Amino acid sequence: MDAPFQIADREFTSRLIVGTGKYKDNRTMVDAIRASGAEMVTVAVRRVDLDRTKEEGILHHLDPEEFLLLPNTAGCYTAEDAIRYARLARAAGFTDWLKLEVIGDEKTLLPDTQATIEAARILVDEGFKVMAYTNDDLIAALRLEDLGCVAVMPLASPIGSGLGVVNPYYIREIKRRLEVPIIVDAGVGTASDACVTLEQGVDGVLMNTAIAVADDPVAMGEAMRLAIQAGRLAFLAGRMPSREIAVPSSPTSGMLD
Amino acid sequence: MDAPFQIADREFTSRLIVGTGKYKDNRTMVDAIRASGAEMVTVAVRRVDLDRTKEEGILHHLDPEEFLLLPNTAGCYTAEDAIRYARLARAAGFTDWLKLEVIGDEKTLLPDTQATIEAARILVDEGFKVMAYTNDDLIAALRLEDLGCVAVMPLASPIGSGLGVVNPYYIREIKRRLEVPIIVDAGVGTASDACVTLEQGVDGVLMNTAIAVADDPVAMGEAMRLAIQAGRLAFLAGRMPSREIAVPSSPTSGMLD
Amino acid sequence: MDAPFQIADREFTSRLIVGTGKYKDNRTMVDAIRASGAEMVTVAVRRVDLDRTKEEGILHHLDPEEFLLLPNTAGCYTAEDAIRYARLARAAGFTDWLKLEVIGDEKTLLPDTQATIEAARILVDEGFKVMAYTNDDLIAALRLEDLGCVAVMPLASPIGSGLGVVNPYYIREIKRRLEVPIIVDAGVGTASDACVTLEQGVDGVLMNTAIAVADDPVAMGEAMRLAIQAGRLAFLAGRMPSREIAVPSSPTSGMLD
Amino acid sequence: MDAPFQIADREFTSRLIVGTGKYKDNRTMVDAIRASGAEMVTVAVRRVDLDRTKEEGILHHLDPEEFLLLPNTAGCYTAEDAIRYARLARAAGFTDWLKLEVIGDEKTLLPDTQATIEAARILVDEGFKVMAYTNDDLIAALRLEDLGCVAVMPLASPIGSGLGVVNPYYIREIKRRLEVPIIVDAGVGTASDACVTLEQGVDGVLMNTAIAVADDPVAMGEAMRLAIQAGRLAFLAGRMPSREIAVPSSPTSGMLD
Amino acid sequence: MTENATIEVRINGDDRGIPPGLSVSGLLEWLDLNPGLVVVELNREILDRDRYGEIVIAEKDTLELVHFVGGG
Amino acid sequence: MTENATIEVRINGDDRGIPPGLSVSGLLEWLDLNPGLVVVELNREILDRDRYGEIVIAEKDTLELVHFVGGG
Amino acid sequence: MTENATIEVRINGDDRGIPPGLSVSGLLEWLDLNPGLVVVELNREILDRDRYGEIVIAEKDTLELVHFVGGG
Amino acid sequence: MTENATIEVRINGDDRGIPPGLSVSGLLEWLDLNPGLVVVELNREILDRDRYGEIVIAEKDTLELVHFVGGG
Repeated sequence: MDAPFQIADREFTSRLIVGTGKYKDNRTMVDAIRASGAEMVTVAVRRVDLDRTKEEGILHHLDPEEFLLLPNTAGCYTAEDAIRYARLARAAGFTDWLKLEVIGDEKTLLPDTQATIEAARILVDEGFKVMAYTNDDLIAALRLEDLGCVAVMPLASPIGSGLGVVNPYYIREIKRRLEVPIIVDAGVGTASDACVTLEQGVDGVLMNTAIAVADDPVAMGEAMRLAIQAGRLAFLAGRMPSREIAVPSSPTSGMLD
Repeated sequence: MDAPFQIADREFTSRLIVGTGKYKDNRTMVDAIRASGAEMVTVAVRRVDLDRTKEEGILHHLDPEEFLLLPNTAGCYTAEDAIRYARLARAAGFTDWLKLEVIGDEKTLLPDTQATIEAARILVDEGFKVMAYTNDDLIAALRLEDLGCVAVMPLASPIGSGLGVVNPYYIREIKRRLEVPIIVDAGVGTASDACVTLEQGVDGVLMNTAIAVADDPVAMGEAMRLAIQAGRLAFLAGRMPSREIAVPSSPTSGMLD
Repeated sequence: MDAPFQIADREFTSRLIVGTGKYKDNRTMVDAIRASGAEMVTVAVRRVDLDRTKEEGILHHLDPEEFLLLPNTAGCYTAEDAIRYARLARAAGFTDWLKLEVIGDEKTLLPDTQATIEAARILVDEGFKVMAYTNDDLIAALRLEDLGCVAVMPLASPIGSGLGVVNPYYIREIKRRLEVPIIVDAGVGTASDACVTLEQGVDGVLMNTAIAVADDPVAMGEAMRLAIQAGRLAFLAGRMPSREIAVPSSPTSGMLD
Repeated sequence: MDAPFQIADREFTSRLIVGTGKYKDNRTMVDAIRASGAEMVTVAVRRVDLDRTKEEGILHHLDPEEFLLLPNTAGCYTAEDAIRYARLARAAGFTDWLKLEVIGDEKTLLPDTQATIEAARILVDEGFKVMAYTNDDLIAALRLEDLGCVAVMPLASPIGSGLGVVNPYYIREIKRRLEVPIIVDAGVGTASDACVTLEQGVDGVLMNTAIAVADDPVAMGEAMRLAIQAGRLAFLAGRMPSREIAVPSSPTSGMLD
Repeated sequence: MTENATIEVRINGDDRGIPPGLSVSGLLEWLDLNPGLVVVELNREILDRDRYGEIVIAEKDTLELVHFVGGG
Repeated sequence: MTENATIEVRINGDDRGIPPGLSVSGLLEWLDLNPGLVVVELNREILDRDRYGEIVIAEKDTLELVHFVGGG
Repeated sequence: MTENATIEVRINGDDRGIPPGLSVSGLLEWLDLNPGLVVVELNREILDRDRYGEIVIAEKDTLELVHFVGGG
Repeated sequence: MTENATIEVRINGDDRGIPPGLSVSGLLEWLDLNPGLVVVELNREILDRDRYGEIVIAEKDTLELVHFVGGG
């Protein structure tokens, strides 16, 4: 009944994209991601640890055949850095998809929309499939679409905050005005946040912390899978109007004397 | 992983109870209820229409073998009326389960907790399995439990309002303090409302209008089924803490020079 | 421009009633109450401390000529207790006004509406001017009015919680449906809560903790005085409609080429 | 008790700045502004109407000696236009203060932060005292401060929407991180919105529609004056903590047997 | 329908003439109602199904015939 | 204080010995309490102020002496 | 209005015929506008008030005459 | 490890001595890294995998060896 969810030339069954950070162990990560039903997972680009003290690369645990890897530019504070990390990610040879992220402030991790726009311009020209993480700012979102990003990803609330969709008006308006898929990225804290997000009409959600640091990440992964299906279906089903007055659900006629 | 959901001596797979009113036709009603996964459905007691102008009885469409029928006392404004309707319902010979509902005001359809308590005392003595619809009032809820109701059903918001859980504090407190199952009854408007409700830790949800008057009741029925599973799982999974400050989901070490 | 605020036969200039508990010292209490502009203050009835270790009576600090004392029945868990405390309060010879309060649960301090109704019936007959603290339950509120209470006082949220008006729908509906003054009692946490409360159209607010435990009770007392005037004026002024779309406040014509 | 409110080299008694648009007549405008206590008022730059059909200039009604006029660049969609209007405003010879506003989208009137930053850079160099209207975006706000704007003015919600402070987190964070005065501009709908805004700790509020289109603008003007004082005082007074559990305000000891 | 051919009873709030001597079962049959789906209250007393056959409707009796309908 | 010098009464929940023959007024004076600010309940009956002088406290009487304190 | 009696200029978006030889001050006077409240942009250049007297309007000039109006 | 046996290079922010004459492939092997999972940036230039064999590391070269790790 629902139209297939497509980003660029690729169709997805799941409207959920998940991150791979902050899990207590890789086994839990893989199980939680499978429970979530996500087909696309984000990964970060970091130095190899030559002393082998830190964990090995993610590719020892995630099969690029099973999941579409979406490298991010997390941790970059300038357009230049983000471009450098993007090129390194593509050079790995797995994908030309990219989650572009240019942070503007270390404390809030809020995106620098201006630098994101600069980086997007160059990376789109270089043929990257750019999914741009941005603020819930319609004007920046419109610009990112104009530049050719394959998806625009406004935040629900700050990364790791778990506050959910603080400003549904902005999210709805961005969805109304853009043609490309809108993926709400960051801020979801629990299943109902994901459900509310899809009910705004957006195309998908990207999350990491909400699943990774739940007491039971696998159960939360499944909860998110269900919540996103529920929110999407509810959006398509067309909800009842809400009103301050009551309306009976049983017949008011046919009562006895 | 979840403990089975039990009311009185009966176990249920679904935590959703649905009403059968306000559907545009019986075919849609049956399909929507099946999509919702509900095992228990509420019905009202009304006069037979001797002129056959109004629709025939609900039992022509719902098989008591497939669904546990839960007769309600909707439309009753006194304990006496509610007791009369309850006895008529039981005399039909299908069930001794009852959704007790005594309305205190025609405009808001808010429950008269005092009259509900009076009626519950008598009906429990008569052997009814009383599931009591009540306000989100802890004190009334405690009394209904003391009287032997098999479930206490506080409202999320007024019947047919679709405002969702207006006062989560009261709902949570009622759940914390009572032993019997808590079913949030009335006020749910869309899937996320149902998801939020279960995330409060309550045992189930009863709804009618949200499904019956959605543009596509069957799709909304399924959305509710998924949302309730999601909310329950998220509650059990233990959500991340929400905080105003941001926390990165990608490693902050291993960045390049 | 506003009609005078009247309870029973008495007119008030201020729509704020304040409690006298929980202040760090009596000097601060008196200054904060004066800053708040309240004309009516609540007091509790307790045993005289024969060992003189605890503070002396409140009448050493508050002049009954300056403030209308409103004795409460705080701490009473049955109608009988509340009636006993009410009679003791009146026997002091200062007033026949009473803040009737029957608590139903020690942890939440939520009112027992049924016991409150029983006590109100008797105390109104005995000639008390009963201002009844109750839950935000329309049905209980209507009954308290029918019994002759001079004011009905639904809570905004639990005593001492500072959560503000959790359920504005119920508060508005109670105001719409009752004739007697509606005073929102308990739950206000800061000035905006008081302002929001008056904007619902109610007649006044009763608070204690929000002022008494603020870092600067005198400043908060004045903030409350102003907030309540602001909220009342805004209610009378008739606010603009809120809408999701934007509307320019500067002319769109007369722009340059 | 409060530190004087200063913008650039000028001190203000009132923390409210009001617009002069959308009033039904000039008499009401002047009365409402006086009731609001505002010392600074915004005006727009538009063509003289040579046919004298539209109203005459605002200076026939507002004395620049009584109010500090703050010309805005409302209606400008590019940095170039905003700069042109700013220069025309200054050429009028009354002031070098400016409310810089560059709109990015006609439907939502949301600011184009990138263009606003470009225009601010030039206008600050030209010696304007730039008060910059912007989105609730910390990164853009920090940049506007770095450029030398004398105040940064994030929106509470879209112009004319009356939705109040939709994202208090962002507003609080902007206030925490910037040194220059933060004036919340646009979105306030009623008195409590203004009160809530000041309680976030910001320095002031700018509004127009909420007063101009209230049923009684003069009363709403006064309500805003009071609400802003209340919100500021409450912020300084330090509110009580809010908690889900109740805490009695009357003594629990000294009860009778 | 002639006077002597019917008796007056009140059913579901309406006065009706029905054939004299009908049992409750007979009435339901006469009204073409399925006794298995209808509950009968006669003069404010709820009747057990097994008594439908023996109880005869009398002049001026008040009956409520109810069943289950859709409700929330 | 010797047995015969006092009588046992219960005041505000505590057993106390007080001089025999005291009226309520006398008791308040003995306790150094302002009669104008205190309400007296004797054996569960609230006393009118004008009777403080005539009523004499007896062995085993239970008294509650209350007043107004700060409260919300 | 005859050809030689006027020159064509564009003022606030409209083409208008005005008397030839007018200075900016003269134009404002001719339009009955208060020079103290109006800002003049001539061919995209903002004019200082003290030059209103000397500058003469020429055929085809484009002028914008602006002032302050109510706005938010 | 003696001076003349190694050359100094900077790898992932640390100065290290490595055998002279190593190709990039040789370096990865020497470091026991899987070339298929590592991306190499040499003096700020990202290298194509097919050139790992031919490019020889020189004294003072700066290398960044990166791979994918968990991230959001």
